[in-house]
Amino acid sequence: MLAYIIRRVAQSVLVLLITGFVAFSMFSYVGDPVENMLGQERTQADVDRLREQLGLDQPFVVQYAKFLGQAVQGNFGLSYRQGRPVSDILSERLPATLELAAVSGLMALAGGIGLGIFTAIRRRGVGANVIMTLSLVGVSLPTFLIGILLIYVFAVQLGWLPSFGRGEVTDLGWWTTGFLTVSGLKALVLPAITLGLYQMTLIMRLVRTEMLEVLRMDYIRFARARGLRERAINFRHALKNTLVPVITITGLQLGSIIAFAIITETVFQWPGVGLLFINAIQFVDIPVMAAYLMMISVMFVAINLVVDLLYFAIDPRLRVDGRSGGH
Amino acid sequence: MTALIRLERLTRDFDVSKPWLNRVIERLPRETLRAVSDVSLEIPAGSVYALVGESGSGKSTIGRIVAGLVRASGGTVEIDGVDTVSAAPARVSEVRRELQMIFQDPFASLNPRWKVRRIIAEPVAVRGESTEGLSERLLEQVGLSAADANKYPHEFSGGQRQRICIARALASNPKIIICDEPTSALDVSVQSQVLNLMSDLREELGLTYLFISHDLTVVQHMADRIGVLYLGALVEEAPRDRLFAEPKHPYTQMLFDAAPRMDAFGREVEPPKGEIPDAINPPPGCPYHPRCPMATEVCWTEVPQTRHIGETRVRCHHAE
Amino acid sequence: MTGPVLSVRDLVVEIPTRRGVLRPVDRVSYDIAAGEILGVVGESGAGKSMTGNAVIGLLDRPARITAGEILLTGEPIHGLNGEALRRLRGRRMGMIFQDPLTSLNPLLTVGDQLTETILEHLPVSAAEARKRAIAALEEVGIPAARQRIGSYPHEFSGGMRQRVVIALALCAEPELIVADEPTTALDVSVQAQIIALLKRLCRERGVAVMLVTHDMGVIAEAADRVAVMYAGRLAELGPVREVVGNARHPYTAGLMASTPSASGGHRRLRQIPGAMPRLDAVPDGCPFHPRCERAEARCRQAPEPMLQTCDGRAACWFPVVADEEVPA
Amino acid sequence: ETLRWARAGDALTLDPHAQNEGPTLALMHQMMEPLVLRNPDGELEAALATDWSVDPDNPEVWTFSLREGVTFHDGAEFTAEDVVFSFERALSENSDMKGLISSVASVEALSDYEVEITTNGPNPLLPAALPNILMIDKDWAEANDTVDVQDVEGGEETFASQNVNGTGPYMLVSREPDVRTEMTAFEDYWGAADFPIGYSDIVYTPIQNPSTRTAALFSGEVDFIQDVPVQDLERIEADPSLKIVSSPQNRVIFYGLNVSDELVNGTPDAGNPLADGQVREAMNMALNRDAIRDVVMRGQSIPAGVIMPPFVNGWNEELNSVSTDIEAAKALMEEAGWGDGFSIQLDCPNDRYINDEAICQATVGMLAQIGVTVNLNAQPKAQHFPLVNGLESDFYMLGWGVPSYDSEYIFNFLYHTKGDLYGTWNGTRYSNPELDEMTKAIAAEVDLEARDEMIAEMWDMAKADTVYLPIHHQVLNWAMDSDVGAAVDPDDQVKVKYFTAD
Amino acid sequence: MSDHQVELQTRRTPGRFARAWDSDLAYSFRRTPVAVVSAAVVLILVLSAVFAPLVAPYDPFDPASLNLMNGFTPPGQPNALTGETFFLGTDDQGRDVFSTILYGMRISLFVGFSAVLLAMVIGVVFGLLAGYVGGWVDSFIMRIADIQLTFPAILVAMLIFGIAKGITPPEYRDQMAIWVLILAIGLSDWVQFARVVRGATLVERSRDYVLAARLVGQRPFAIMIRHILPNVLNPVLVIATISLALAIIAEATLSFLGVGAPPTRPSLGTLIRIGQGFMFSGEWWILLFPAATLLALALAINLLGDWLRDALNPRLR
Ligand SMILES: Nc1ncnc2c1ncn2[C@@H]1O[C@H](COP(=O)(O)OP(=O)(O)OP(=O)(O)O)[C@@H](O)[C@H]1O
Ligand SMILES: Nc1ncnc2c1ncn2[C@@H]1O[C@H](COP(=O)(O)OP(=O)(O)OP(=O)(O)O)[C@@H](O)[C@H]1O
Ligand SMILES: [Mg+2]
Ligand SMILES: [Mg+2]
Repeated sequence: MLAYIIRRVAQSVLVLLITGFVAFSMFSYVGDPVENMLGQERTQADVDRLREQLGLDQPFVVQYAKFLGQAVQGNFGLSYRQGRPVSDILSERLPATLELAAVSGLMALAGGIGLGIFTAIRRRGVGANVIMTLSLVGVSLPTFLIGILLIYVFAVQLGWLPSFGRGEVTDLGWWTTGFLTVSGLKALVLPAITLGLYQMTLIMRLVRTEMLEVLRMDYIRFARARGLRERAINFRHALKNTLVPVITITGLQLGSIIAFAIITETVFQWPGVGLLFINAIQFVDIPVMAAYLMMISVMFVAINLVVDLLYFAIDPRLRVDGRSGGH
Repeated sequence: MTALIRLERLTRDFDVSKPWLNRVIERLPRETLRAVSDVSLEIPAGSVYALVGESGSGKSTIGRIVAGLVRASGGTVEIDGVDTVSAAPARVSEVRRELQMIFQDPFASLNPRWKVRRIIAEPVAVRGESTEGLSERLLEQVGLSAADANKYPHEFSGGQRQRICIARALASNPKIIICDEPTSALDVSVQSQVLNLMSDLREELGLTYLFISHDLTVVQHMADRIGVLYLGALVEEAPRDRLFAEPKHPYTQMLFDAAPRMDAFGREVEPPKGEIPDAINPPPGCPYHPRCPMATEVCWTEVPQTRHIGETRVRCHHAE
Repeated sequence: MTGPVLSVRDLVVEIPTRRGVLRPVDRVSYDIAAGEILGVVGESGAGKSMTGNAVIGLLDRPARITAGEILLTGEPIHGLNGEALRRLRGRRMGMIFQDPLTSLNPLLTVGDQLTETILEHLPVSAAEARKRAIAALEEVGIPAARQRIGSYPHEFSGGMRQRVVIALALCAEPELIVADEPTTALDVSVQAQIIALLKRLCRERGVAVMLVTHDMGVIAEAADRVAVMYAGRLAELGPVREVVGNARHPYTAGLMASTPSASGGHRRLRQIPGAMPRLDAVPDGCPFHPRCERAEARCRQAPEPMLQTCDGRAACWFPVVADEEVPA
Repeated sequence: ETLRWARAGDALTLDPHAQNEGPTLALMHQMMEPLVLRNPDGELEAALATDWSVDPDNPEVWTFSLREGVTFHDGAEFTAEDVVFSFERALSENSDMKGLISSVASVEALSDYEVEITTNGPNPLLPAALPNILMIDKDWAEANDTVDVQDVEGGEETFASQNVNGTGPYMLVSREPDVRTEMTAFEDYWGAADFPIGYSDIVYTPIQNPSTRTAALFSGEVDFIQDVPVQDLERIEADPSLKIVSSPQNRVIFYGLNVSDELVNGTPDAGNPLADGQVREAMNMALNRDAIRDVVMRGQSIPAGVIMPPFVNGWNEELNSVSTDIEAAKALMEEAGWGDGFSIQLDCPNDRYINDEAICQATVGMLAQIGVTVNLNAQPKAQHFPLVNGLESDFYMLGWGVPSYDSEYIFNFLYHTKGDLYGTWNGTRYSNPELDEMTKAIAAEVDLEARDEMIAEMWDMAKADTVYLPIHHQVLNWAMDSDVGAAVDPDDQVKVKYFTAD
Repeated sequence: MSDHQVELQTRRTPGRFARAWDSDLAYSFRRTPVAVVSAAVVLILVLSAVFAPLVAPYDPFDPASLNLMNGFTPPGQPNALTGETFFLGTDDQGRDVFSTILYGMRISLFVGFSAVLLAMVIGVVFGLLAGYVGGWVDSFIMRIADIQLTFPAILVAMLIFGIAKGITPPEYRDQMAIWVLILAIGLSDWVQFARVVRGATLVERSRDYVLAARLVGQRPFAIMIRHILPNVLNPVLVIATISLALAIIAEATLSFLGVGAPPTRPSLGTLIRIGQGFMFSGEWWILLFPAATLLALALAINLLGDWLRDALNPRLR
């Protein structure tokens, strides 16, 4: 198992390096930061001076090497837009995104697994079919439109929930949370639904398919033949086996929730890293973009690692041979 | 009679070690699984040579090595006098053409997306030769109708599929057919049809069979000569009647005793002890010694060598 | 003498499909007494498993029992609802499946699976259940049962796994066991062990066993009586010596003759021409008539006689007479 | 009472000299002040300076008298040394404001409340250049090690980019960049009695997505928004609890044309059609500015015939007149030998001006009618502006505001031959030596009458050459709760001290 | 061998169409009203998109034919200035909404189909290679897949869009957007194809028919293409269907972020992005009709995919 983790980590580092490289190579094409950083009255001399200061005149590889060297030390440089250390900005913005992602992730997981089981067990029932169809409506509209429609209905027409922002947040020193105030919780509702709906549908369908497969297995028949209760069969025998494949995909999905937050955060002006990233792109704030992409990869890799370890916890077969990975 | 196929000290090891990193960290040695161990045998042209043994004894592996689907780790395989290890590749592929295979599972050995015509003609089509009318002719030869060439495999029953497999094997006019448990997935009534067909074809076309099976009665019915495998090693080999009349090796005896018999109503015998050991860590000495009622100290330490007792070759310290 | 543990009377199982209603089990009747092993043989698709599943109440949709009765120690169980049937399953009747590799849940230890079954059916404490689980493992011949109880299925070999499966089927002490090809996936040496084990348990506990297989040899060695099925119907039913040695039904006779045997040598095997009809194309009259050498006009027109109405052995208009030589 | 205020973007920094950018300055104007302020009517107003005059003998020397009794938020007194310090800071290398006051040669304190500014050559318009030069406390800056203007490459962030110590009517309470900035009224503000100061607190939130921004106003979560999407004006107007205030903006939107011999994106065999004045004139006539106003802008624009906002010195209605005439345009094209038309790429930003992309799109259709096939390349401003400045565009959209309210600013940046100091935003390759010379001349001309005449002459020349196709003057709209009393500022610079709360 | 003849009740082989009509899939299709309705919807939408130039009353992609003054005409009512009437109204550029939807759907479908095709080709090729060749090739491909997964679709698209903008000559940028969308969506989507194909290939590879093919000397490439590929296509088909719906939605999402089809040649997504700006202003038709079309299209494809998934899964029958 140790070997497994080591291998996984080594691969992850490789993934990160490549990610970093790709991320970085993209920046040369997003636009020119200098144009945004200088006012209308700037002269060519100002432009040249700034380019030199930012190191933008250096070859791309040199820039990447410099970036990596600094990044390893946790230093992502200063944001061109805000003139503050990127690491500060990110750590300031991360709680918002993580809280949103956590809530919608939990919602997607709980709802997805619950409904997935329900629709699998009641495969031919009316309720299950209605849920299946409705869930498709959720993924048949782009996220941003769902967000805007939710705002229109619940904020503008009904006035029940806020249309933007995080509401009142409590500062815990290194973390700001919206969980402790009513307005914070209210502000979470619409973005979390917008963000989680898609993932929920995905997880639900996945769980359903896997569960149906598992319910056909011989050991389920054998459990039935032993007269176990349906509940024990569904939840003790089938669900656990269902979870093994579900975990991988779900892990990947939770990773992409953070990335998908870009859209939700833009629609709801949610002050998280996704919004930060969009702003950074508009402003060609290279350090922020690079750091954001690296952060996403790190999280992704970390989630994958956790998923792999979960496998070991769930599936005893892996503990012995350790050969099969989480493909 | 010259041997069409000759195996000399054939050995095949599979590397079943854990990945390098695991071995380093967990201080594990490299592990190999000896699927075939020091097997020598000869199959004369026109005869049926059967390999029997329990699951995992290496029957299929030998078959595949002969067919060229798996490489040998040691020893030689001679087909029609050509050493397939050392001869020029062109020569090897030429003799391999003389050789075809029939597999165990008639449901898995036909591509479900291909029409029967194409399946049967494939061995010929690969060489770019004309396949005009070939499938239809072969279908009739194996007792199906020419019109079946237009169907897909799923439209046939298990027995019919096995006939299609046989037709495919015959397409390239082979001399040798390796049959890897050709009837073990079939019902007895269908099995008899397929076995009869195979016997008929053998007579008509003068084929040589390497017949792999775990079913002693089938082997007894089909084979001229029988080799018994245990953990990759050929523990006993004899002409059919000799073997059945006088099994020398205790393992062979055990197999005969354990096999259910139609005339043994309510037989109450002590069932054999134990199961086949783990092939990765086989017992030292004679591999059968942990289960052998005759085992003595020498069996624990010394690997028995092949001995000739009359027409029988046997690997046992105590056989006589 | 009490009545049979299991009585099946004119059981019909039907599957509605888009090409019409199929009858994989058609008017099948038999009894099994306590301590008796009834062997059920027949070609693949003859309806053996379907009968077993119907008995234990595990028919998969859309198959369903449409006629006949199933009596367990005299009580009808064919009409029971799901929950009532579930209480019987495991407790009063157990089932063993073909493949020991897939019959066990890979994520639960064998101990978990045993105790959960015991706790479900017997009013015992968890500790007691564990004790019984160990006893059950010991009984089926698993060495060091106390240690192995915490093992996962993949840590056992194939034969050992089938023993665990048997322990699971027997742990709540049922009166009837339906064993569906319990040895097909196993090697001969292990098969011999498992058959011996089944016979021993059947004898010691007085369990009625329905042993489904298509291996004539296994039947001959293990069964007390044999039922031969063809195209969903019983072709022949009788004591094992009689049926195997002196088949009355031409189909049984053909089966026996086409099995290669020690005495046969290299001669051509006798073969039954053709194959069993598909369920959607069962011929009129006796379903076996297209393959039967003895078939006459009557066989083509009238359905074969019911077992009970003829001599009680073979459902055939022209059964092979005892002293008549089986044509070689 | 609290004013909850939202607009599309946030200030980039709190350092008053680091970024010459609209939202940044708008926020800073609540907390800091210049010597001379432009009030909501667009007129210069005394702020920290009460009086200013140019030396009658030497037009290069200006004297500013400072307001007495003004204190910074931390209680320190505002004196001449702060002015000198602030100017020096604004002129320093890293400052983004130095372009505005590049004519300033030196600043000296004559006394505690009097400073003298010397310019490089006469600059009659100096006061007009000052409204965005905000004053900062010297001692505070020195104490907090923030004397230098924040420099993005400078390693660490500066104190001044996160803290404010100004003399303005509001003090900073808290700030989370891009999220929320809170301010509260400064009790010791010098003008507490002179200005309405209707709000005791300000909460400023950027909301990027236009729909969300409007939704926030509708749902009552904010009281006042800038950057109102024009299509939502009607509905806001219809809402009895909301209102709109509008005014022409100090920004004109126009297209620039590459008039050189070669086009960047492929020159037709017959040469660059845009080099032909008749073609340019034809394109100018093909633009239906009324349609753009009525449909794309929902009436929220003033068709422009000259690339000069209406308040600017040099403006007159006649210059601004323009008409659409497709037939005449076609005839001109024919005459110029381009009757069969040509094709050209139009580069356009899609996140900079009001409905910028839609305007360009409409233009594509209009030019199609005189046979000009336009490929529209609409992209974010970060990619658009480098094209303009890198001379990589043949036909581009640009918007121009004139902070100095004088035509010189336009000629300097847009008409002068492109060079390092002059013509920096001239992407047209247009070069008119006469115009160049006059541009330099009016910068130094102190006789205002003569100067105005020269400007009129220059405009005639410029307009005759049609290197720019004016589109319209943007109209500025602020939407707010009906009890907010606000006057729109043509520079879009909110100054909450002028707001009343009913 | 006359005794074999009994089992050879050779029925006359029915024609291709009759066989298809008679197949289990077709039967299940006919018996599932949802599938029939969805297929009808998809068919109608796809056909009207393909034949948009014939169906649509106007050509919204021809700038010369547009009259800006027609802008914001409500559905079915005459325009206040020009007096023209449009069935579903006009948008802010005076384009007929109905025609624009048809043309936009063309683009959306084109992007969707091409992106899925691209993803499918890459995924199937990589999946086959990884599954069939195994060893380090497998590890390598699956690691690439991991890296790919690290970049969620949106980021990939933005990245590619950025790069493509940088490297394509300006005169091609107009068309480029479409190709970039295809590339971006296709690239972010191939992994799931690869994984599924790899899994299925591993299963197929161990089947005896592959062994038989190797035995007769088929080249590995031929085995992969001729033998394995046809047998792994079922799950690919299911994924492709669902991916198609996802790709169409992804295109819309990207266009919201400004990384999409140009406004002069709008896709459904671009139309929705434009339309959402008019949500509060009363011009509901600019948003509603494209959104409803997108919903109908994506939902119908999704439902079809759903049905296909269940119908092609032999274990669920
Ligand atoms: N590619 C392989 N890699 C590792 N081990 C292998 C491989 N192929 C076969 N083996 C091992 O070699 C041994 C012999 O296998 P083989 O398939 O020849 O047995 P067999 O006698 O044909 O058994 P069966 O009756 O089950 O078909 C088994 O232990 C098997 O696990
Ligand atoms: N869902 C179904 N739809 C149609 N036919 C079915 C269905 N399930 C089973 N059958 C058919 O019912 C018949 C009886 O099947 P059953 O499994 O009982 O046969 P069996 O005698 O156990 O065969 P085997 O020896 O292969 O296990 C077979 O012909 C089978 O094809
Ligand atoms: Mg084998
Ligand atoms: Mg069965």
